[in-house]
Amino acid sequence: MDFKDSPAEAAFRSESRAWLLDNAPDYCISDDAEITENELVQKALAWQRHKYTAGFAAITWPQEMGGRGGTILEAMVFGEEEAKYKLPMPAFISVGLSMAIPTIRKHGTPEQLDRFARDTLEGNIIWCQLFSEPAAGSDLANLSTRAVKDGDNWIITGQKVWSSWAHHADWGILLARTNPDVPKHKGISFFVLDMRSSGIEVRPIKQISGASDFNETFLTEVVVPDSCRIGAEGEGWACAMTTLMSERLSSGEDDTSHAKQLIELASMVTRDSGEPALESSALRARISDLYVREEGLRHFTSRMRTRLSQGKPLGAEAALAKLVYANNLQEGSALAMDIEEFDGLFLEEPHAHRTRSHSDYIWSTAMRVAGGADEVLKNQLSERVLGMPGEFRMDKNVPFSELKNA
Amino acid sequence: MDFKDSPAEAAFRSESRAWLLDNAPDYCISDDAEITENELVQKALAWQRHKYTAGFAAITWPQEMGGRGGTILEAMVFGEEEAKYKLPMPAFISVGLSMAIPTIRKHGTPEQLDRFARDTLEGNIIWCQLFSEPAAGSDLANLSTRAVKDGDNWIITGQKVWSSWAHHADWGILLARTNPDVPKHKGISFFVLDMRSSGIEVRPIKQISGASDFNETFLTEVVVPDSCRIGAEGEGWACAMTTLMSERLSSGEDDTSHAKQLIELASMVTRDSGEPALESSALRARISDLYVREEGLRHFTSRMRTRLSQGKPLGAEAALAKLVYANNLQEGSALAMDIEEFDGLFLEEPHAHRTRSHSDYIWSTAMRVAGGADEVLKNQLSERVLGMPGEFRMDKNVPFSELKNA
Amino acid sequence: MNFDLSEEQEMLREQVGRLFTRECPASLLRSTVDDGAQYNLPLWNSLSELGVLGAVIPEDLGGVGLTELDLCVVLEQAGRVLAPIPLYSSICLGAEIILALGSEAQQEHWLPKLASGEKRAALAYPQGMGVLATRDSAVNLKSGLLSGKTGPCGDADSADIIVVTVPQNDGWQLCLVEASHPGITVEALQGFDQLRQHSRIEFKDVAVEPLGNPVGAKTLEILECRTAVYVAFEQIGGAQACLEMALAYTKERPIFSRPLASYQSTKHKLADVFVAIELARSNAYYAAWAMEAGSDDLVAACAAARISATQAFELASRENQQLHGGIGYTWEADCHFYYRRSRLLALNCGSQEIWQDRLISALAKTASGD
Amino acid sequence: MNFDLSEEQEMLREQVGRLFTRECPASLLRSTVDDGAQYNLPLWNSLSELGVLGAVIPEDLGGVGLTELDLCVVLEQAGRVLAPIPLYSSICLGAEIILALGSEAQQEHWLPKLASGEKRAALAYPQGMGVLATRDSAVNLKSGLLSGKTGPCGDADSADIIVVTVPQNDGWQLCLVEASHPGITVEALQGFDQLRQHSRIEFKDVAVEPLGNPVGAKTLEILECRTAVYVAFEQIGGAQACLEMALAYTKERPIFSRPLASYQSTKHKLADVFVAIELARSNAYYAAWAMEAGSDDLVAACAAARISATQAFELASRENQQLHGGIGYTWEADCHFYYRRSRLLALNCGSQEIWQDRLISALAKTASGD
Repeated sequence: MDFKDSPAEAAFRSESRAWLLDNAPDYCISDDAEITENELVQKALAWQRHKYTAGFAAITWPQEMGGRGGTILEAMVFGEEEAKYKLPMPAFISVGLSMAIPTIRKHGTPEQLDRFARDTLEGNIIWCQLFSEPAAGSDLANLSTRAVKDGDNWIITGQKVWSSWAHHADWGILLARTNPDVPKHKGISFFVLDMRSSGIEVRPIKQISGASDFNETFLTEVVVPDSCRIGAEGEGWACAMTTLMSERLSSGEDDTSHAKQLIELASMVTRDSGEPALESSALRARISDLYVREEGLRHFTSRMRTRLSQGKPLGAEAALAKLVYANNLQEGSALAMDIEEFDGLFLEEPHAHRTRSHSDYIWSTAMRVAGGADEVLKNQLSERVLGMPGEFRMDKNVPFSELKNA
Repeated sequence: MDFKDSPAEAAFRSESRAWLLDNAPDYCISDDAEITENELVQKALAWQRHKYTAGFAAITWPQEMGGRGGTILEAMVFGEEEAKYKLPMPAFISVGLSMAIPTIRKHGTPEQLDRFARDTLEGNIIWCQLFSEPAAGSDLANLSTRAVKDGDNWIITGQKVWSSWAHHADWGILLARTNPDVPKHKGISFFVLDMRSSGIEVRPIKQISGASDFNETFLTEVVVPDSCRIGAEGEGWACAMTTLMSERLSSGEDDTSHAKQLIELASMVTRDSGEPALESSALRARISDLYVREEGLRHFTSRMRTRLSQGKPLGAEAALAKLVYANNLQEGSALAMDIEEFDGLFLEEPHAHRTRSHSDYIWSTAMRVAGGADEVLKNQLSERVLGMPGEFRMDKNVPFSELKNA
Repeated sequence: MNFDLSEEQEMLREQVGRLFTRECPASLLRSTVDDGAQYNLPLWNSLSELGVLGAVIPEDLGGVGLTELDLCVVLEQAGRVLAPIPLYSSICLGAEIILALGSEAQQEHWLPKLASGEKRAALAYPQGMGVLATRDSAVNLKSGLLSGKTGPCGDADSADIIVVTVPQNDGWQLCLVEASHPGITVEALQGFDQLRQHSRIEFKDVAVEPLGNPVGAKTLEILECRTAVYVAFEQIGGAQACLEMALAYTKERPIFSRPLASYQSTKHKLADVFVAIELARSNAYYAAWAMEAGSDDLVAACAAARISATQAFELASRENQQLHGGIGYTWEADCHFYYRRSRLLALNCGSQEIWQDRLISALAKTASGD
Repeated sequence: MNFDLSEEQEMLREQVGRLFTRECPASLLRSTVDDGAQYNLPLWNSLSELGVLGAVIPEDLGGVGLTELDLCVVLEQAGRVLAPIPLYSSICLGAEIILALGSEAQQEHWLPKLASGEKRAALAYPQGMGVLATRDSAVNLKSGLLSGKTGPCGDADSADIIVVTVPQNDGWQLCLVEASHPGITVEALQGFDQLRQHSRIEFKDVAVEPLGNPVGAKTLEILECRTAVYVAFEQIGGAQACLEMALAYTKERPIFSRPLASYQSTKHKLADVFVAIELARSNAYYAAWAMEAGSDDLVAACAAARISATQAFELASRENQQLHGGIGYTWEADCHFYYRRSRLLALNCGSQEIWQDRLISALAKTASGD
């Protein structure tokens, strides 16, 4: 067991660090920069393009796809170094690189891969994800967006929710029901959707944070050529699993130690006795609990990465990372407010950390739900890792069209 | 709202207190008394008899049954005062008074009630309960003890577990399956069983505490006259519900404040700094959590009793009491050990409280399971109080004899 | 013993509950946020017309002379709908303190106006802990003139009078001042809870009226204990609303073709919430009785109510949010108002740690017979 | 980076695991309790034959010269079956301290014997906290003579030598003494865990050998940190055994005609246990690496391993007990051995509060750059 870089890793780290030092600063966006959404998008694409030129855009992809042909550990090393800069990497980047292309690569044709892989890598495509629907969240296979065959085209109608960047996107990855007369997991197909097609309306969703980072996307008789179908008809569920497994791996990467930040905060806040808040053993207990869960998660992630790097398959264990991360975020942000007591509830200069704890406490509720709710993840862990029986399902062998809630 | 006695209650309290002062001490058993099981049984029966003579044996029963015809609140008042003495009241007393007789009263014939009520009240009968089986615990209706009709008798064969005092008992209350060809809840009947019948073998169960407070009872072709059937054939499940609801109400009556004991303990234990352990805010937080749950439970019980005294029905809310009680016991006894740290794990003079915390930590595991496991109680609360849907049941309408695990 | 609401209290509960249900729908909450958390005057007036604002104020001071529990019943209902009115600030803090410490003249002048709702009070803490009796203070009083900037003060924007605590020698001086005084600046804060406006109040040599003589920690502790019970009822109302929302939603929402409510994880989660609420409610009833009866164990009773109500509301609001899934994350859902409010009420009158400390200290004192 | 056991370590784990599974069935635990928690000599000898007792002892001192993680692998397997042998006492406490502080002569004399299992050591704490560096002490050392009665000492009954810590001026003196000394009385205690004998040791003017010079708190803290990691692996082994027992039982046990394991409450409970174990295991791996590498964050790494392993074992042992229902309450079931053991390991080398305090102090120091 070794936490330190191997000589090869160390060499790659030096190389990455040197390149980033020369190149990253020009693309950074400081915390207090006032920047429009459009500028952000352009800057993100430019950074992506720049990395591509230098061969850092996709460390693990084969060189013939425009990647570097490197190892997973090298990708981690570059990611760690890159994370030291405030570079613009909005979600559409990972929707393309970590979801769309891996799915096309596994399930699509060589032509489809050619069409999208290098363009995505070069920062020429903004992707969005069109999976969830109002009645298809945890139960994603319950989706009711319909795709009806019409010659060489599909006519697609339905409503998608929670698609970030849909209003900027060039292409979307889309799940639609191509056959309602088979059980629900079996009648779904996976498409790439040209977001410039007519019949697409994107409306922002106002969130509880006040922001609108997500959209509802209404599709009304949108015409999609059959060549945009990825994988076979009815293979959509398998494609979606590929997409979502890739997502699961990329999430939880933020390994900020909130516990350490809280220690710093609590050593600066004084109680009425004049002592720092950190002297309280009750507070120490709560920060400890958070710390050991954050550290445990960090090292768990290293274990999973080691496994991946050894070519071993990653099971549903990865669900653990998201589950623990989201709950830590909720606990940690509440604790940050508690440390400052009543004052902690109010945003004031110079307490920038409060902005963070408030938004984290709100965002944690999304994290506990998105990409597999806590309860779904625990089901997965118990079924796929611990081998416990599946939930009783009354929808398993019933055609979608006969389900009560269809 | 008033926590204090009404004038009538206060008068009854004085009366009870005075009578107990004169009569209870002769029957008390001190903590360090060395007494055989037989002596305990005799002393418990004698105390019961003595209360009966004085009209305190069953406060709420009608006078014609040998009771006092009093109110539930009077019964509470007497119970509170009686609890101030170390009187012998082993479980068989409540099996008789709180389970057997209420069930016979509701479901049995007047003759049956005559036969058993007054004798139980007078301390002439030791009762035991023969409900659970190795494969019928939480799923009690899954019991497989068979009762086969033979003229005016039933021939009963099967195995019962967790019957306390069965080796001393005169009579048992028994559930047996009289019809295996109907769904499982419907084929059960309720009997009273003369424990002197031939074909009964009682074996002690060695528990994890080291003691053997419970038995396995093996029934081999025991002959039971039909006159010992309580309620109609197949009405056994309804009878059992009556029995168990009565039990639910009597449990959780121990309102010892473990939290207060822990405060006392923690103020006497000193830490290496020389300060009392109680100065630690981490410890204060843990004791507080226990205290508010114990106090909350105490006041919740008062609310339920108020309801009962107003003649309002008590729902599954009573499940809450057992659930909270058992978990408090586990937390509280672990905390007692934690307060004394490593030392807390060893029984030594003069630390009698350790004997208590060790046995409580063990006993709490039984409490979390017996008479409705935590999980069953939460099901009950969610279904009967919150109106949530029942668990999916594949055994509901299937004859018992066709069930896989029958 | 009778540990339940009286028939009159049940009626009060229904009456107030109906009023809030009718006049404070969730749409009012959304518009309140849009309006910058201004309190709702029509709702305030309706409540005032019911006469419940003066519940615990004696009849000869313009009140109704009911018991603390009656006021608690009102607070629970207000907490249930998150009523955007200065009920807690004006009645449970302002009027409460004037009633406890004010001179006869001050009481006669202000209490009838507060009881009728015509005027409103607010309380400014001397610092940011939500606690009255602290040595740490950002305001000071010299020769009757108050200076400095206070801790967060709820509903200051709607207040006609402001009550302030200032450490003074070995004790604390409570003071009263009219909000319109030119030396007062009210600086609105951006708070986590979007439905109740909080501000810091800056005093520049403001002449204030003392509310009686300086008092000791014990007096302030009792005031805070009483206050905490009112908040506990607000919290229980909020928690109960969360439980009901979660039940209603999960019974309707199908997942894998059966209601979300039919999953055992949902059932046990909500059973846990129910248990937490019932324990908190039982503690709160007892504390209300202890206030009314002036019971010896007042501090422990109130602290227990406070601690368990905070736990219940925190749990209920989080899990309600969780069970609503993606929908719950949209502004159009109502869960988030409770999710934010639970944090406000967890900290606006002392953190859990402060109350745990008070609880154990009070119990240790009783045990050692001090 | 390679954050996993090496192939050799995987082999070691399998080998030791097989040995324990074969030679330490649950029936051995029951007979051990009946025999008054005497350690099992055949099992001890088998382990000694494998050569793993000397895992971290250098080769020239009779050991194998492997890494700490190798020894941790053995501890995890011992914890999985609750092996009734003085592995922790003799190797992780006794040999560890002699290796850290003993003179060359002491090391040469004792370590080969401990490594071979021929002799056994035990550690007596100066009081009842399970902590070395305390001012409070029930034993004292005057002119080389030790007197007083120690805190609970595990496996003293099987020990040939006893290591004791005594506060001395500003530091602590560690001492070594042969258990056969006539001035020593070993008084067996009735412990909550029935499988590991603990005793208090009474010294009456016993001449002891010093283990090096007096040391400071920092040195003892590092020793305790290392010890805690070994215990963490024992705890993780125990927790893992609980999870496996619970899985096996609930998959077999029908309730309402379907397996107990098919209920979502069972599934989520065991998912929670799994998560707790994996987090603890990850922290423990890191701590073992930090020991091996002498990493700067050794204290924080070990404390985190200790804290999360205690949480995991406590949770796993309770819920395993719970899922076994009535059966679990019978002596014939095996759950109770783990339920009791989890309490022993939670307290035998410092309580959670002690470790939480150490963790935060270490992190705060790092943050402030001390």
